[in-house]
Amino acid sequence: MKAIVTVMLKPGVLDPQGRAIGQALAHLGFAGVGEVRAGKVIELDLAETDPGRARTQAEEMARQLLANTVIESFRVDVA
Amino acid sequence: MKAIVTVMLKPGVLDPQGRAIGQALAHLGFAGVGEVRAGKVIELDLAETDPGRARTQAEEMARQLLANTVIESFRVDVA
Amino acid sequence: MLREMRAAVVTFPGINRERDMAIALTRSFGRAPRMIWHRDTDLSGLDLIVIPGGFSYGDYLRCGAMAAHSPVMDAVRAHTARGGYVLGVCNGFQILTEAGMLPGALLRNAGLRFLSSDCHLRVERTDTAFTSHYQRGDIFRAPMAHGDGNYFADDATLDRLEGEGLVAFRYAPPTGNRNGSARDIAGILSPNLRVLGLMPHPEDLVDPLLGGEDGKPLFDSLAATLAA
Amino acid sequence: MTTRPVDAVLAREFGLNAEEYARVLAIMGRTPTLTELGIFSVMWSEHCSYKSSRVWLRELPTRAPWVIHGPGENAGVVDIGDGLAAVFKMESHNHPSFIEPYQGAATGVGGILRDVFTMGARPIANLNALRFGDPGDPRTRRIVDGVVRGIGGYGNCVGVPTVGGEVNFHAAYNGNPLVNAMTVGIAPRDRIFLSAAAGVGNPVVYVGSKTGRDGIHGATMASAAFGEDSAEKRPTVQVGDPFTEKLLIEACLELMATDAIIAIQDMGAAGLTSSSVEMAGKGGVGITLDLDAVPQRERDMTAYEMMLSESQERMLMVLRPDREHVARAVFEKWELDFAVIGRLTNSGRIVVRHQGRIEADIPLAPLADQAPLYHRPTMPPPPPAPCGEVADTVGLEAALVRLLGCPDLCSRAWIWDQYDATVGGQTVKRPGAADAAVVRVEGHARALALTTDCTPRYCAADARAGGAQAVAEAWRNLTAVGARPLAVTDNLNFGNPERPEIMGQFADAIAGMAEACRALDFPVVSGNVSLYNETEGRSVLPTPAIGGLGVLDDAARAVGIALRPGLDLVLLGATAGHLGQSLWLREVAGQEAGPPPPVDLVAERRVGDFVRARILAGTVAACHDVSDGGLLVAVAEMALAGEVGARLLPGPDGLAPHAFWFGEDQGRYVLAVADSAALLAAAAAEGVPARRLGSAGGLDLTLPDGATISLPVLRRRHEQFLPDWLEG
Ligand SMILES: Nc1ncnc2c1ncn2[C@@H]1O[C@H](COP(=O)(O)OP(=O)(O)O)[C@@H](O)[C@H]1O
Ligand SMILES: [Mg+2]
Repeated sequence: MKAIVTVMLKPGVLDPQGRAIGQALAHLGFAGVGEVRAGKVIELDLAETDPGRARTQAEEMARQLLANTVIESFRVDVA
Repeated sequence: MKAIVTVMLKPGVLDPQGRAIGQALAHLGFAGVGEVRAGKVIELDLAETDPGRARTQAEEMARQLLANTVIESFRVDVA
Repeated sequence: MLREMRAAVVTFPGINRERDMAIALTRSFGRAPRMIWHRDTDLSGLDLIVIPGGFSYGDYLRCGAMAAHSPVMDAVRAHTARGGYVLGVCNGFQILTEAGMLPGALLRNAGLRFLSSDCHLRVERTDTAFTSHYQRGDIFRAPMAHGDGNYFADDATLDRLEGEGLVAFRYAPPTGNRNGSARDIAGILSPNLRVLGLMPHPEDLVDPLLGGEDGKPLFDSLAATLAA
Repeated sequence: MTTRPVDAVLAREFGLNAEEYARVLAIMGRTPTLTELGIFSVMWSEHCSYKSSRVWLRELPTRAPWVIHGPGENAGVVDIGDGLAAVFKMESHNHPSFIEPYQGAATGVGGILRDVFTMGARPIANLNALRFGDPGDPRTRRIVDGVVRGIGGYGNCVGVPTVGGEVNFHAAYNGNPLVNAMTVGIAPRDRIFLSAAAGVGNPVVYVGSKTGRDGIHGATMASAAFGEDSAEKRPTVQVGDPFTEKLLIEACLELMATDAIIAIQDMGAAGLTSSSVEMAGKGGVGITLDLDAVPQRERDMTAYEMMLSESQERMLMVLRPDREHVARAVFEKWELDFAVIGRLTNSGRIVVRHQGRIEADIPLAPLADQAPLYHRPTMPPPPPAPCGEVADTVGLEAALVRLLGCPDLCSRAWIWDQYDATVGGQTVKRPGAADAAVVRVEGHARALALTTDCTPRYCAADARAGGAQAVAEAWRNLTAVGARPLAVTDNLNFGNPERPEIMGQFADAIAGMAEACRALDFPVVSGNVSLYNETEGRSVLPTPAIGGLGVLDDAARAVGIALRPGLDLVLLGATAGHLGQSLWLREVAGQEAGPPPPVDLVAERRVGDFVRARILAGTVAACHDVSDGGLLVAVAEMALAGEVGARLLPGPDGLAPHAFWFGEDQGRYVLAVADSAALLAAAAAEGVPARRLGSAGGLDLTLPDGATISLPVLRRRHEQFLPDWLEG
């Protein structure tokens, strides 16, 4: 199965990268861009074939390594 | 609308970060992890309310700024 | 005679300031530290463990994240539980926060660029093993070289750190706070004052020929404490 | 995979002309396979064969008693005393840095590091010589940003300090920036590792990263032989992995401390092909490769793709068979790939096997000996017309302020602040502190002085004078810190060699370099040639970048440029007031005209030797050579570095003030000394022109015409351009 872990900074943690991207988009002339947040995505090929167990596995990986829960939250999608 | 741009290295382009994550997961004792690819995700709050136009906008932003199309490909999701 | 002090420098793949650290420790301690590869987990008989700077595991994913899970870190935890001293500099600081041995996290520099230049640090307390050879309020110079040195913790944690006097160093004028760290924090201590993490590199300023000895008191402090 | 017949048309697409392809057919005695054609095409490319430049490179002096290995090895090696050798080289990554600035520059740094540690040296310093387009060109900003991030991203991570370099801007580099990276390493002088393979039957071992389809010969991209998705499958841009490089450095150095390695070579351009062909060729042996054993990152790679892949962070070694297990253990410890992929033979051929088939079988001797060599026509460029008298309409103060803020002279702090200059704990003089970077050798008193120099606008006006000037300036920058200049590496960046006027520039620049190297006992020990630097038929300025290396027996003797209060300023060397091709002429008078300043190599040496002796005698507090921008700019740079002002005396009668203060006459230094009378007397005794310029103190720069500029104002002007332009 494929598990996709998306890791974003928690609300309240300053995201200078998101802000810089927002500014750069404005410089390029894109109007109507509000908040921009930048995060990471990690795609995992898992041997596990059961979606539920694959999700549990990926969540465990995110908690232990892929996200730092002091500053980040994560979401797992299984496909 | 919210547009989510996911940027990944193109297939065939070396992804040292993904490789290092894969090795770290193996060291942590996670079995059955095949290829790991690491990418970026950028969440945009757009003033645009039409999903089609929002997607077109976000795709244009990705092409111009968010992705480096020499080595990266991108995907846009609108919500 | 002085008791034999035993210091060790722990290295992970990608660490690159271990030699700088060994030189600084040797200068103040009068003997070279033991160099420990991250797969060795026997830290017995050591007084001080230093985790130096660099790019452990290439800084991939998050700085220090992968090293924090290395088996040697359990041994480092056991060492602190025994009351041993730990110093983490730059990547070492990042590893200590990722391992949960110090609170908070180091985010990307606010300007999103790697910063390599001298910075100035104010000494917030001098009654610790790491700072006794400074005067309180002293401002000293240290090179910094990092892309992710922007100290972050939630307000409650920051209040607690300040309330308990666990801020060791703050960025100070003339260079000031260039990476965006919360409350100008450059280095913090554990509650028992035996673990110090800081971003700048005092170990790279212990020789007049290389621009000064501003970093030397930190190592002299440790040498004096551990010899006592 | 669709296949096309191997014929003259395909060979043409691979970059081999009809005559070269005929030679391939003659050597092979049959039609080559696709893989064989690929091997010929990369080995006979300009990059690997130096077919246009070789006849000229022979003119450069390469020997001196202290030279251990000159050109021909992975890097140059010189004796620096204490039983140690310095190993150094410079290399370009121009084209990749235009396509993808970050990765192009990063992999450039990675490549030059490998050239140095493959010889057994621990890298101790990196430098970078950069030329960018006009800041007004919309592409330039992105390129500068990416290149600087890429150099820092790679160098900082591997833990090698980036201690110096140079930067120029000119419209001629629009669409073709030059990114030249230099690495310097230290090795025990009797433990230098070479690439000549030896010992029939010995294992050929691959270490490092896995092989992917990265950067396969650009020429093949034009071929339609690979189906629709070829662009997807074969990225021309390689991604660097500095983390793996760091592991590779440590693993190689660890193994080099044993007796396991017989020969070693990095896989640079043309990867497995050039490394295996060169190792076997140099050793006069044959080699068989079994590609099934090559660590592969991607599925279904063909022999052609593996032989031509330019995946980064890989090395090829020949080991003592009884030490294979030692080597394997080292690389396993560092979690790097290790694979025996072949053996040495006595066949004199390279034989490549893949999936039970022989994909290539080529005799090595003719592949090397019959490589094309061209005496391309040269057309001597016309000598530059004199620029005549140019009147000063703005005065000294306005000109100084304008010059110090212009792109070619403004502070490079925005750049070097992104480079870790202190890692290693041996950096005595960082960027901006001295004319050359000074890096001590760990555990020794001795230090190396390092610099890169070239003034392309001089070379464009007169390549011969410009070539000599670049060498002289490097020698001068080393001298100005008190170092004894030892040797040079170069990176010759030029346009299309098939154009006679470009070949003329190339030949002239080499002639000038050779003359200066000879006169200054400053041989060339390594280098790189980068041709075809042009876009839309417009060539870059001829840019023979020089990397200079010198030694100080005692690092404590090194001086920087920072002025201190109370000292006298003295100018050494002769001033004629040469304004041709000066920055004053360009930035203030709006002209790029005239001949470049001539270099008098005899005077150069006399003045330089005198300056070095004074520095080593401990009588000089600060020293700065006079280069771009002239005398007043040099004095202002010293004042800014020391945060101390100065009061300047009028120049000589009979010379216009702007010519005296902004002329770019060569072979000059400004010294800050406590006792100027003693210095003037010593100079007079040795026939060195000397003149007291004024004295240091206060926080203002007071010009001879009475104008006063405060240092903070000057500093703002000096430091604002790059951040304003790049962060704005
Ligand atoms: N790309 C760069 N990277 C690091 N340092 C640089 C770079 N460009 C210039 N510098 C540093 O800036 C200082 C001034 O450079 P430059 O004006 O070329 O000196 P000079 O004219 O004396 O040779 C030197 O210390 C040089 O090493
Ligand atoms: Mg120069």
